[in-house]
Amino acid sequence: MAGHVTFWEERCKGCELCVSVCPKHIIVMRAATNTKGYHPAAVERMDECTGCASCARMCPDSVITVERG
Amino acid sequence: MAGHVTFWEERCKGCELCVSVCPKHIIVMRAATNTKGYHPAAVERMDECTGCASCARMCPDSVITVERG
Amino acid sequence: MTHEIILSGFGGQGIMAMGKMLAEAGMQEGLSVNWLPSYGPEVRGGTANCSVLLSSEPIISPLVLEPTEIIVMNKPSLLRFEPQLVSGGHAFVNSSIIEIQASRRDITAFYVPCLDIAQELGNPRIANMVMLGAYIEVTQCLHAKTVEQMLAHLFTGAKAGLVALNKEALRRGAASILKAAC
Amino acid sequence: MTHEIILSGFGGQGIMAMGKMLAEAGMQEGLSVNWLPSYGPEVRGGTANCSVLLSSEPIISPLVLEPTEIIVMNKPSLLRFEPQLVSGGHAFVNSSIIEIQASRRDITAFYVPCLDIAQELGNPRIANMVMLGAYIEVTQCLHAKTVEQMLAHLFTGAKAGLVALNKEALRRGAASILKAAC
Amino acid sequence: MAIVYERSRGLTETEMHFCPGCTHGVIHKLVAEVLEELDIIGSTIGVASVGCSAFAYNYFACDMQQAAHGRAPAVATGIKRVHPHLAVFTYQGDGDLAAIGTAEIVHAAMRGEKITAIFANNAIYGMTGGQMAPTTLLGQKSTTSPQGRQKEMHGSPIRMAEMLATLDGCVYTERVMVADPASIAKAKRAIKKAFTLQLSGAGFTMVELLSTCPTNWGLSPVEAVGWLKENLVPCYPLGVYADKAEQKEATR
Amino acid sequence: MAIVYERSRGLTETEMHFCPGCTHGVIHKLVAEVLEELDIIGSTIGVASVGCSAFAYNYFACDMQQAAHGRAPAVATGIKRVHPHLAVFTYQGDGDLAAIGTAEIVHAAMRGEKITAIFANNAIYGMTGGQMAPTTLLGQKSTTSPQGRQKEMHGSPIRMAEMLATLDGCVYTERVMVADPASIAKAKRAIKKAFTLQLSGAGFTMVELLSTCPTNWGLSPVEAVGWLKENLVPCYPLGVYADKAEQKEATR
Amino acid sequence: MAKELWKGNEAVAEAAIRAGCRFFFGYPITPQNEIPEYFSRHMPEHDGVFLQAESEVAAINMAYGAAGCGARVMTSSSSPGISLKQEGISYMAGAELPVVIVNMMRGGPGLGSIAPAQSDYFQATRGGGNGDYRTVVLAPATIQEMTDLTQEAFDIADIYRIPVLIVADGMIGQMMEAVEWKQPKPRKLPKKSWATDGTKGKREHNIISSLFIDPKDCTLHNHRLQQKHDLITQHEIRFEEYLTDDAEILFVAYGTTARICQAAVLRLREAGVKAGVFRPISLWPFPEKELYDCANRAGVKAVLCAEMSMGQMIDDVKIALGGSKSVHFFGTGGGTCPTPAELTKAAQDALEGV
Amino acid sequence: MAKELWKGNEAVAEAAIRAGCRFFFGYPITPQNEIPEYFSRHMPEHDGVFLQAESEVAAINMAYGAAGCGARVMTSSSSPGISLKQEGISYMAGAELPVVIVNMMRGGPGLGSIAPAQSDYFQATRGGGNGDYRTVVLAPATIQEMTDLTQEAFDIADIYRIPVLIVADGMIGQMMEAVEWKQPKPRKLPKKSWATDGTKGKREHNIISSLFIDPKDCTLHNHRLQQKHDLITQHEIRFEEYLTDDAEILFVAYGTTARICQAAVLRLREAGVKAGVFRPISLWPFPEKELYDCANRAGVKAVLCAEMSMGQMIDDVKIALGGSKSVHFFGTGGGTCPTPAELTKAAQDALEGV
Ligand SMILES: Cc1ncc(C[n+]2csc(CCOP(=O)(O)OP(=O)(O)O)c2C)c(N)n1
Ligand SMILES: Cc1ncc(C[n+]2csc(CCOP(=O)(O)OP(=O)(O)O)c2C)c(N)n1
Ligand code: SF4
Ligand code: SF4
Ligand code: SF4
Ligand code: SF4
Ligand code: SF4
Ligand code: SF4
Ligand SMILES: [Mg+2]
Ligand SMILES: [Mg+2]
Repeated sequence: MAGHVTFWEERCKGCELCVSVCPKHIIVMRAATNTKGYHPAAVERMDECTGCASCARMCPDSVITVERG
Repeated sequence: MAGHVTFWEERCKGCELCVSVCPKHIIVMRAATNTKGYHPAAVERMDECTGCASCARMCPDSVITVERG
Repeated sequence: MTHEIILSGFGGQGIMAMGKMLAEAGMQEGLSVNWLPSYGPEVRGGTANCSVLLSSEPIISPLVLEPTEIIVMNKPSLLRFEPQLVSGGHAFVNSSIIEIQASRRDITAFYVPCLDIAQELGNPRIANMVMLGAYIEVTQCLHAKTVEQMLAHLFTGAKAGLVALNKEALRRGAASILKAAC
Repeated sequence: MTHEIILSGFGGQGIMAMGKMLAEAGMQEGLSVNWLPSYGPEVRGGTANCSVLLSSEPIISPLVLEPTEIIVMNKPSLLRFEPQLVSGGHAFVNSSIIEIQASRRDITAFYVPCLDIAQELGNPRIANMVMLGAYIEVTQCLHAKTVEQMLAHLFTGAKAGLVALNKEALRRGAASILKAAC
Repeated sequence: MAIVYERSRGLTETEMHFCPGCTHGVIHKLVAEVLEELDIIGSTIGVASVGCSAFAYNYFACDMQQAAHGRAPAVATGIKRVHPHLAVFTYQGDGDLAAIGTAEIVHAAMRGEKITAIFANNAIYGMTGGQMAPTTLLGQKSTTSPQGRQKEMHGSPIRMAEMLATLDGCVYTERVMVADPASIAKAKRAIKKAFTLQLSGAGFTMVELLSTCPTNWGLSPVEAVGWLKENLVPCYPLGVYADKAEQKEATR
Repeated sequence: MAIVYERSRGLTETEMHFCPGCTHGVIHKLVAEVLEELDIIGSTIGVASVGCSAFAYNYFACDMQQAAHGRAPAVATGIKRVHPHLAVFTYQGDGDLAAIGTAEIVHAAMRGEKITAIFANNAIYGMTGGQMAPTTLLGQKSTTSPQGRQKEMHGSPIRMAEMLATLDGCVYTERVMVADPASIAKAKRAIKKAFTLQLSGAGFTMVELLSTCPTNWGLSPVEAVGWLKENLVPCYPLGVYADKAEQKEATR
Repeated sequence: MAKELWKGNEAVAEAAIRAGCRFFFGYPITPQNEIPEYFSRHMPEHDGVFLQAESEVAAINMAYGAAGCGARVMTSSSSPGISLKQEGISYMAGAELPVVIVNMMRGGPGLGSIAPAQSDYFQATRGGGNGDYRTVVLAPATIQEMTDLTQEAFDIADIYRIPVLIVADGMIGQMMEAVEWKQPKPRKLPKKSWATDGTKGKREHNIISSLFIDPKDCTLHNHRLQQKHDLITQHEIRFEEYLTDDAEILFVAYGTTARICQAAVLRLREAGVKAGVFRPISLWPFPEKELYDCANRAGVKAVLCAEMSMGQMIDDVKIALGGSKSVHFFGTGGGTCPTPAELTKAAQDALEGV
Repeated sequence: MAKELWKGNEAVAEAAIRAGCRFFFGYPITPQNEIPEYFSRHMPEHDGVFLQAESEVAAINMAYGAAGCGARVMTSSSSPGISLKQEGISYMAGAELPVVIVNMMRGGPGLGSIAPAQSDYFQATRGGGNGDYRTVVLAPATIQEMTDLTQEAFDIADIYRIPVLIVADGMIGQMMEAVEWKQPKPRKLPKKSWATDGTKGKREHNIISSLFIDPKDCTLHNHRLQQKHDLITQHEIRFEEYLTDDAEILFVAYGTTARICQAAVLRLREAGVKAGVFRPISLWPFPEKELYDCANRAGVKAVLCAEMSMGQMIDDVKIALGGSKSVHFFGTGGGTCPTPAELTKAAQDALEGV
């Protein structure tokens, strides 16, 4: 059961909290900035995602949606 | 060692608290009123007074002076 | 017709209640009325006083500064309020506990031994009703009946027995005046 | 001589400090000065802006509504403040991160790649000093020396090493203008 | 004949206005006696609050300030910070200390403000004529709880000594009563200890004194002391709730 | 693919203004999720306070009121007395709840007011730029304690969960943190329990959530969660401080 | 309807209940304790809520919460307690919440005395809280008027979404007079669709707030409030004239003082001096034009403002008259009432001074 | 002395320290946080006390306690926080305690905005608390003036035993300008023999109180206070005129607004319109006579009161002018400042309206 994670990029504030809690260490900060000027988070190797939703639970800005199936 | 008790009668409010705590039951309320309209307390049988000062300690209005000797 | 009354005495003598009865009865007889207590920090046993206005005209100022009548239930009250009485005014003095007399010549004083009478009736707490009876008798500002009917409304149920006692107090107060007048 | 300057950018770009240096230096040169920050609830990373007035006359109103110069360190600042600039005014644009150009024809824009220069100097945090150097060079409203002397007072002890770096930033900023002018 | 007991020099000659038999008078004289015994009448500043004890400034022989309702601990803080070497106390009723003044007493305690709060708890608003206080007992009638205080509507009585004891800065709090000569003697010892600890710089101290309000309880003074013992004490158990200064010494 | 986690319907679409990584956002969404799960978004009234969470009224999808600084529990009381069958909660910071609002929270708790206080404790005044709060740790620097908080001058940190637990009307208080997915899950359970108890009419409930203020702590968001665990938790031990409703059921 | 004898404080409470007020939050303070006490006895009979708050600050904020739910709410206090409510009143005005607030004024400043006074006029009419806001201020002079105005106050509060203050003094609060219970004339009341009572999933969430963090929004809000204030000034002015038609000396006074002035007027007229009283009933909006017209009638030689204060309403009198008449003043502060004799003398002095 | 660049909020704190203030009690609120923050850093250097109170209510009462001990004390806040201090200020006025209180005004009502405003004028000049009391109210327009007035404020407070308010707005609090530190001209300060500092057994106990339970005493006290207020009105009026000599349009404005009016004056004069500004510096006592004289000079055709509020000082302007000139108004509420262009237009409109 692989997970799939989507980010509402425009809402991301680049806080890196999701990065710090992903057990798979697959979240990274993108080099480009969103219109607010933050580097948004993104998943690097989606296939490794377990859909554990740790990232989403941690995100203060409800940026992340996690699916599994 | 007998006690001697004096009352600042004009200051007495006739509350009877001294009466209620005298172990010798020798304090009574006088029939006459002071100028404030209260029946002041007085010791009936001073010779029985032990000078224990219970009455004085209880009096909210610091009406009572107790001597012993 | 305007009566400007000051009632005064110790706390616990039923001063406020007496004033309210006057005002209530006045209102029932269609008069304009006003009852005004003096109020202070709560201390039991202090003095209590209130004023009552009864008038066939609309009442304007609620202040009673120059009473037409004073009802004084203790000595400090007499000393305090006698000077304020209008010339020709009436003083009602609780002679049971006020040993002195009014000093002014231009007023009429009525000495009502209301505590004695109340005690005769077996209840010192109705001294105020005795005084009320005397007051009404002298001033005729109200019908005694109005007050008596009010009593019936006031004391009901378990307290209904008090009606007769209070009525009697009113009558005895009135009678004390008749006696005095003789 | 009156300069009415608006300085604007992201929080963290040293906007407020740049403004304060201008005001401080102006004061030291005997000008009337005023520094006014815009203030809002604390949120990190928002926009920051302030205005500075330098004048040989006493300063009257502290409001800068029609700046003679704007110093804009990010794109939203350019978009917001360019329209307010007086005709004939000067815009100082941080061209390192603002990819667009000023749109008005009746003003003069100076494009200073201050972040690039600062990074060349090894410290992106001194981009503001680079810009300040450029600003002074163009407007000649202050002596560059005054600012340099201030740096010596500002950075002492362990931080004394920063003096040279900041001076260099000022000079590079000024030089960038000379280059542009060529 | 030697004098065994006389009116304390800590009191002025002014006659107290309290109702007959009100134990505010007892508490006043205990504080006065402690000031006298510690010889600090001349180096103490008291703070009267709003309640029947509002006029305390007339009765204590030391310098006095009169504070707004509930704010005595803040006023005392201002005083203590100016005069760290003088003794500073507040005299507050339960409406004053436990209702409107909750924030001020909690924070004086939290700060470990070196003051002594003399807290006269009579489970009612005396001065204003007998309204419900946060300390009013469940079921107790008052002019604003005519059916008696109800848990569902009004909540249960607040226990200040216990609550403040949870704060580190509160080094001493004891609940006593002034209902008979023995308890009065004990109350005085508590007050003396509080002042002593304050003067030693230990921190915030409070003595909660269960007190009577014969007038608004509708009881004679003698009945009122009885009612206090039977009803107030079970809800407000007497005892020491914080004594951290001792602990400190013990661990040293 | 099934949705495992998505933005709660308890939140509006409005973007939150909090600083990057501020855990106010986490607490907001936990409350929103609980409202959603209990299906009470349409029957809840929230009260925003004054602090960084002042704009909470824009973020929660339920009806909202904005209260004066510290007075949210009083406002909530007014609301609850009008709508006893709706859920009512306050969202308050530590400056709001533990400083200026001390009296209001204590008395809401004493009355057993059937509301839930969501208490975001970040040991600082965030909104106003990092001044000392009553919850600031000993030694912690702030813009008004530049030398760090000192016991002698400022007193020791106040522990609200413990203090309120002494009140009979306070039926549930637990301290949690929002520092990692596990503690966040636990925090959510506490919030859910508080709302559930509130709705059952048990009394006053409060969840104290240790939260970060990266901006005023001068740390990155990730550092801030670390600092929280290492420094806040020892001073503010996590755990249940009052759970009287359970006791009640146990004795029944 | 038969007349009944009512005490001012109890009458105001009963009037509120009759006006549909079911929520009262208060805190004891003399001389208005009978208000909370009356509610504590009678709210339960109407399934209403009486709650004694921990302080005046809490009380006004409880009122905020309840009013925000659309309920009819009252709170009451006396001078120092009203001072503590200022922030809350400013918030309610800012959030446009209807509420009726009673101030039975006592002597000040500070703890002062508990005797009757009128020295919170400034606070009431200018708003002692922060910001540009007004509260409607009604000042009854008799118990009858108190009951009438209290009932009307709730309608005014609802119609304009504004706090309404009933200001009287300890004397009015404590006295008893005859009252005939009347219904205020029915007014069209707006629906409270703004109230927070649960969205029930059927509408956007409602928000009660006085926060407008963007100054432009806040400015706009202030202009809207100002428009409302102008509307109220157009529609809600109340005043009464007493023997003003031929007056040469015109008293301006409100509440208890106005009654004492009327007594002085009778004395003056007995002495051949034509006197009258202009009595503002709404202190805000102040009957500015009406007073101007009254004072500028042919006969008026002097205007005498009388207050149980050291001079507060006199500002409004001066503004209203705009220099058209000289304004004299008689005031007593701290809890004493002026006597008809004092006022009579002041009037004579004023006339002589002309 | 050399000039130094100071931020308004820090300047006010430093000026207080220079005036000998050693006790500050406050509570954070934007836009005045730099005041407590400055004290927290610098009071220890002077063996002074900075204490952050649990609330504004506690802060003003701590100030009461410290002032009662004879200390020089300051507290500061911004609009809603000042509302909460009203009871305390009334108490301090009643107990005649000297204190200096700073209000860096922000937009209201309620929580409002944090942007600069002048909408607490009523509260400051009329006393938002209960009872008849006044506080001296000083309104600086520059940072230099702020430092000068703050130092003077302590002397005024001590001389008259009265609270003194320094009112400015968020803009003045946040801005930096050059300051030259000056000593206020020395004034004879009375000994504080009334202060509570321990009787040391050498005198009767001192009492600090605002309670006068007998209304007669309270009335007497009010009359004494009134005499003091009259004395202050005689001696402490401050104002400034700017190009008024030949003005046909006269702005009346204080603080920041006065500066913007001055800018408008220059524009108007460029356009050939003779304009000037009358700037009250003491808002209470208000320069009533001085404004009257200024406005009634030959050339003045119209008076334009400008405020960052919906109209508060205008009451005093109207009272001062007593109908001698028509008074126009331009106001902005909630946190926006008027612009010179708006004021210029308002002045032209006013002139046309004449
Ligand atoms: C701000 C304010 N609110 C209310 C009051 C009225 N008030 C005077 S005394 C009092 C209560 C006193 O009760 P408590 O503190 O228990 O003292 P007690 O009289 O019982 O000794 C109140 C509410 C006031 N003076 N000031
Ligand atoms: C009466 C009043 N005093 C002070 C303020 C200023 N103020 C706004 S937020 C705040 C502190 C907020 O701190 P906290 O409650 O801990 O919330 P945080 O921002 O840390 O989440 C203060 C003092 C105010 N708005 N109103
Ligand atoms: S769902 Fe779990 S594994 Fe996938 S990105 Fe998020 S934290 Fe990492
Ligand atoms: S936690 Fe959320 S806001 Fe922070 S970086 Fe990750 S996605 Fe962005
Ligand atoms: S001293 Fe003791 S024995 Fe003597 S009267 Fe008093 S209580 Fe009684
Ligand atoms: S206790 Fe004191 S006041 Fe009471 S009766 Fe005895 S002597 Fe009198
Ligand atoms: S009212 Fe009660 S507390 Fe107050 S003096 Fe009387 S008995 Fe004592
Ligand atoms: S200031 Fe602190 S508490 Fe406020 S939003 Fe920013 S990080 Fe969060
Ligand atoms: Mg009590
Ligand atoms: Mg916080």
